[in-house]
Amino acid sequence: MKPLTISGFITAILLIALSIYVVEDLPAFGDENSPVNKYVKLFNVDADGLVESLNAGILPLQIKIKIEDMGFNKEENYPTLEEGNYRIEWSEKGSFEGGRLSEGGWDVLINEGEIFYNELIRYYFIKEENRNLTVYRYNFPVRINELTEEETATINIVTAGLADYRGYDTMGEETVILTGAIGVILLLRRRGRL
Amino acid sequence: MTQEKRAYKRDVVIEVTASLMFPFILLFGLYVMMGTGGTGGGFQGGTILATGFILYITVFGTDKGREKMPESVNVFFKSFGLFLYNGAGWLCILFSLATAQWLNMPAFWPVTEFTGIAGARGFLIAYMISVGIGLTVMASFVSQYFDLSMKEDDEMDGDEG
Amino acid sequence: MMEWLIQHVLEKYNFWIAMLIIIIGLTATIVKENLLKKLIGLSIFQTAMFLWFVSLGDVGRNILTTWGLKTGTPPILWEQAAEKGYIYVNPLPNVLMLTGIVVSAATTAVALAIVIRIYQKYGTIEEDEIIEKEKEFERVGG
Amino acid sequence: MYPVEHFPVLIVGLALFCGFTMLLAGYTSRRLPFFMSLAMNSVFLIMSLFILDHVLTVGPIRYWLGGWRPPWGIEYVVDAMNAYLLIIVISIVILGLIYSRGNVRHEIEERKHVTFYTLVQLMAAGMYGITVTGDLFNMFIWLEIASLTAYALIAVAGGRALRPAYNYVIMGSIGAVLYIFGVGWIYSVTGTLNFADMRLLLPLVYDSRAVQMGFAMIVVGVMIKAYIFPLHLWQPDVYTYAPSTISSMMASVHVKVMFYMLLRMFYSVFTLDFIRHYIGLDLLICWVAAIAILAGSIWAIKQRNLKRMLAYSSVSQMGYILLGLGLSPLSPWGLVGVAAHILNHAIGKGCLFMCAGAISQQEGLRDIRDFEGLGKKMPHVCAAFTIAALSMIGIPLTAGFASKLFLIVASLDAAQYPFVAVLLLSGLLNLVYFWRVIDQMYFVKHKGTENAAEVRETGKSLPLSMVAPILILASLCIIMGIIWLTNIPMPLINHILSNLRMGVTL
Repeated sequence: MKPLTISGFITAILLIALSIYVVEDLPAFGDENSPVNKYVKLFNVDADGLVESLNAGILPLQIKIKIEDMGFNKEENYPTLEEGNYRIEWSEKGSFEGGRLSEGGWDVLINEGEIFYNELIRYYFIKEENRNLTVYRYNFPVRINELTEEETATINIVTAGLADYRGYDTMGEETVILTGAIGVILLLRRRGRL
Repeated sequence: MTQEKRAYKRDVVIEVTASLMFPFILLFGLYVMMGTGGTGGGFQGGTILATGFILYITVFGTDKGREKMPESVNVFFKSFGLFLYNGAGWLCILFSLATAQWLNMPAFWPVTEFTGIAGARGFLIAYMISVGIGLTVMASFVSQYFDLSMKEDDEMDGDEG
Repeated sequence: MMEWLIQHVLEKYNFWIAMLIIIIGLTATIVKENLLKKLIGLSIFQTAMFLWFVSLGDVGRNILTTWGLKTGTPPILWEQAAEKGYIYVNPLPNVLMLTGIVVSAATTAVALAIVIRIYQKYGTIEEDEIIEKEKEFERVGG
Repeated sequence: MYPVEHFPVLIVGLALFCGFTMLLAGYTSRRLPFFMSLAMNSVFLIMSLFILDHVLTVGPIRYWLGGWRPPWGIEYVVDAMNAYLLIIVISIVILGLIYSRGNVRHEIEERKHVTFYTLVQLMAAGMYGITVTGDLFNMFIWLEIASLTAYALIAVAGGRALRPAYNYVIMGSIGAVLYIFGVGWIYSVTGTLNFADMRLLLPLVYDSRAVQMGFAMIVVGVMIKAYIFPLHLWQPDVYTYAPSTISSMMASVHVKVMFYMLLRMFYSVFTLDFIRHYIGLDLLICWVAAIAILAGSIWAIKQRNLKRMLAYSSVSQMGYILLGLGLSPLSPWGLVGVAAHILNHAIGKGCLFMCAGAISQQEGLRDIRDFEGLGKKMPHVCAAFTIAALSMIGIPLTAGFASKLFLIVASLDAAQYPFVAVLLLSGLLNLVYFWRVIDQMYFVKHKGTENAAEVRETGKSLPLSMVAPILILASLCIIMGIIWLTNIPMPLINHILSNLRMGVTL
């Protein structure tokens, strides 16, 4: 048994042990409510008087303050929750919006303030479970599945994501391809001008 | 006819089919590359274009391959693809007089006049950026194939120590 | 134990498959003497890692646990998605991993170029023969 | 929207733009790419000075790429630490380019110069990208560009450099993939890829195992890239056989940018509460750094080849920076030591590697034993080598002394006395292996001939384009050593401390 095979064997065992340790906190496969696919849970609040104000379309002060001091405020460059800046919508359970089934709760829509796109965008989601409200924050897929048609007029969301939403990554990636080609030219080419 | 530098015997059937298929592969690559309707984006289109050239080079040898895609054209396509993409970036700043950010497509006011904000993004994704990606990908993979497929005999002119 | 198995193995089989291939790739990179085989192990390792990252974004019922048809559909806008009850898969991991795959392709290209140069110089791509040839060059070089 | 806010993206974008236009220009004439690269990088230096001025007066730049709001799009965040590092990176790249003018003609064939300079420019673009970005995945892309160009540039020296380059490709790719694996883990739990957003969402899941795994994978991945002690095995051969321009540029700047990634992860993504959350994690980092310092110096003493000795000494110097990072949760002086040593080591090590390249080009000597009487043959280079070596040792009034002083104050402030002993002992070890070289250069007489007049005058003398950067860097060692002791850099340091949320200002 050469030392290399022993070290390879030990690495395999360590990786197996590591994966057994870590698998507990991985979101389940295909779970559409995992932080990657829909929203991330912020906090929960007991729902004594808040449901009426939510139905009336006003974000209760208690939730607003908690969101602010969690860090999603003006200094950290997030949209603020002033009076006229947001709108609350009730979405029925199982209704189909922008490529996903809703779970029944209040969506808080905020005006994003970007230069070329100023409509309201789903930002927070408040769901009522047995006597307390849990507040979630929507993540990237919710916006891109719903608004790609409106914002970029392309049907293929992956291409829109690749070329426009995260277009700068693709420019870096172009350079990686160019570097690969130039590296091979530098190392192997004997004839030709370069 | 000087003896072509190829490691295998020429075969008419392969050559005819290759020269027949070559233009259609390129056409299909262009279809996949451009347009918002299709499934692929810049990469898939560029790779299909590259496979067209690689088929041609494999069948007809690197010398005739060089005639089809000479080095000057190859280098130009590599830089032109990235010029399109990178240019789209800082042109957004220029056109909007430094109010829009780096790749903020609707800043291209001539395009936004015709197609509106969403249409401007869609048009530029489909035609300017995808074409930029496709050209660079095609040129890079073809040039890598040329270098990696260098024959034994014409490369051993003394390797420095 | 049985409950742990169902919850952490059947429901997350994507992680276990990806981890198995990652282990195969990494051990191949470590154990193999031949330079080319090391490179193959490395690209297996990279591809398995990208497989895991993409599988994070899958949406819809899990075949192993709910025995039903998958309800996730590729994220291309499609009118009948609402009636048929399909929901769109998350496009972001796909976008990121398109970039990752290209990066691993470019790295493999440069690594192959280096292996060709090593073959031209040492005449072999076995690690131990290369080390002997280096000692020989040193003795000859003085 | 100040016009200055466009500068970070313009620096990176135009660096790429200049990269591939050099390819086109180089196709027509061979001499043009070098001058294009030099001109563009000096323009970037001026732009980066404007960025630093804007950051210190108005505040950090937050720039949305593509016009999308941060959690959804990519964001560039430039605060005091970024701007400071950007200036160092650009100036060292410019000096490296000037130095490479004479050196590349000697070491690399004429035909390869165009692609060589294109790759150097793309490596610089990759480094600028890592310094400026504020997005986890975007950092991976620039990391790949910087390392992919480094693989090709090392292997271009041919001959002995091929096998180390191959080892570097394997280790570098494993490091990059582990980084992405770590990013995948924290992405799977928080769902975002933006530094600021991640910093706000992580505290909710600090004790989740996925975040621990993510942290471990990212740190291991970046440690391979920044050749910190246990994972540095690929580094010595690479720096000995690579072209000397590349080894000097990589040793002084490439590795600092990789270390900056670790710094950004510690302060802006996982914040210091995460490290304080696990008691003893910062001490573990300090002890790894201490072992790195001592082991690097001991290895360096055993070496015969000058460049290999300098390579091992860089491993131990990286240990200094890691020590500063480890001490910073305990005392703010640690972060000051990190910021200082990034600059001091970049200057000192860059100058040392350039001198090593000049010596091996002019006299063809690589082995320290036959350096007799070099002080007379190459007076300027050896004088600069001595000054830079003294700065590495930490003699007062040189740059190295200032960063060592900050680190000692940090360990005293944090009441960690063993590290003070480690720092002083390593100063002694540095003295041992640097003085050995200086002693050979100046004081050892020729064994064969007694009178020094018979020193043979070699024909070609070093071109000015090589000696100038060496002298600039050596004089910078002295100047920076003095500046660090005054309180000129205090406003910058206070800004760095407040931007990285240390909560206390000196």
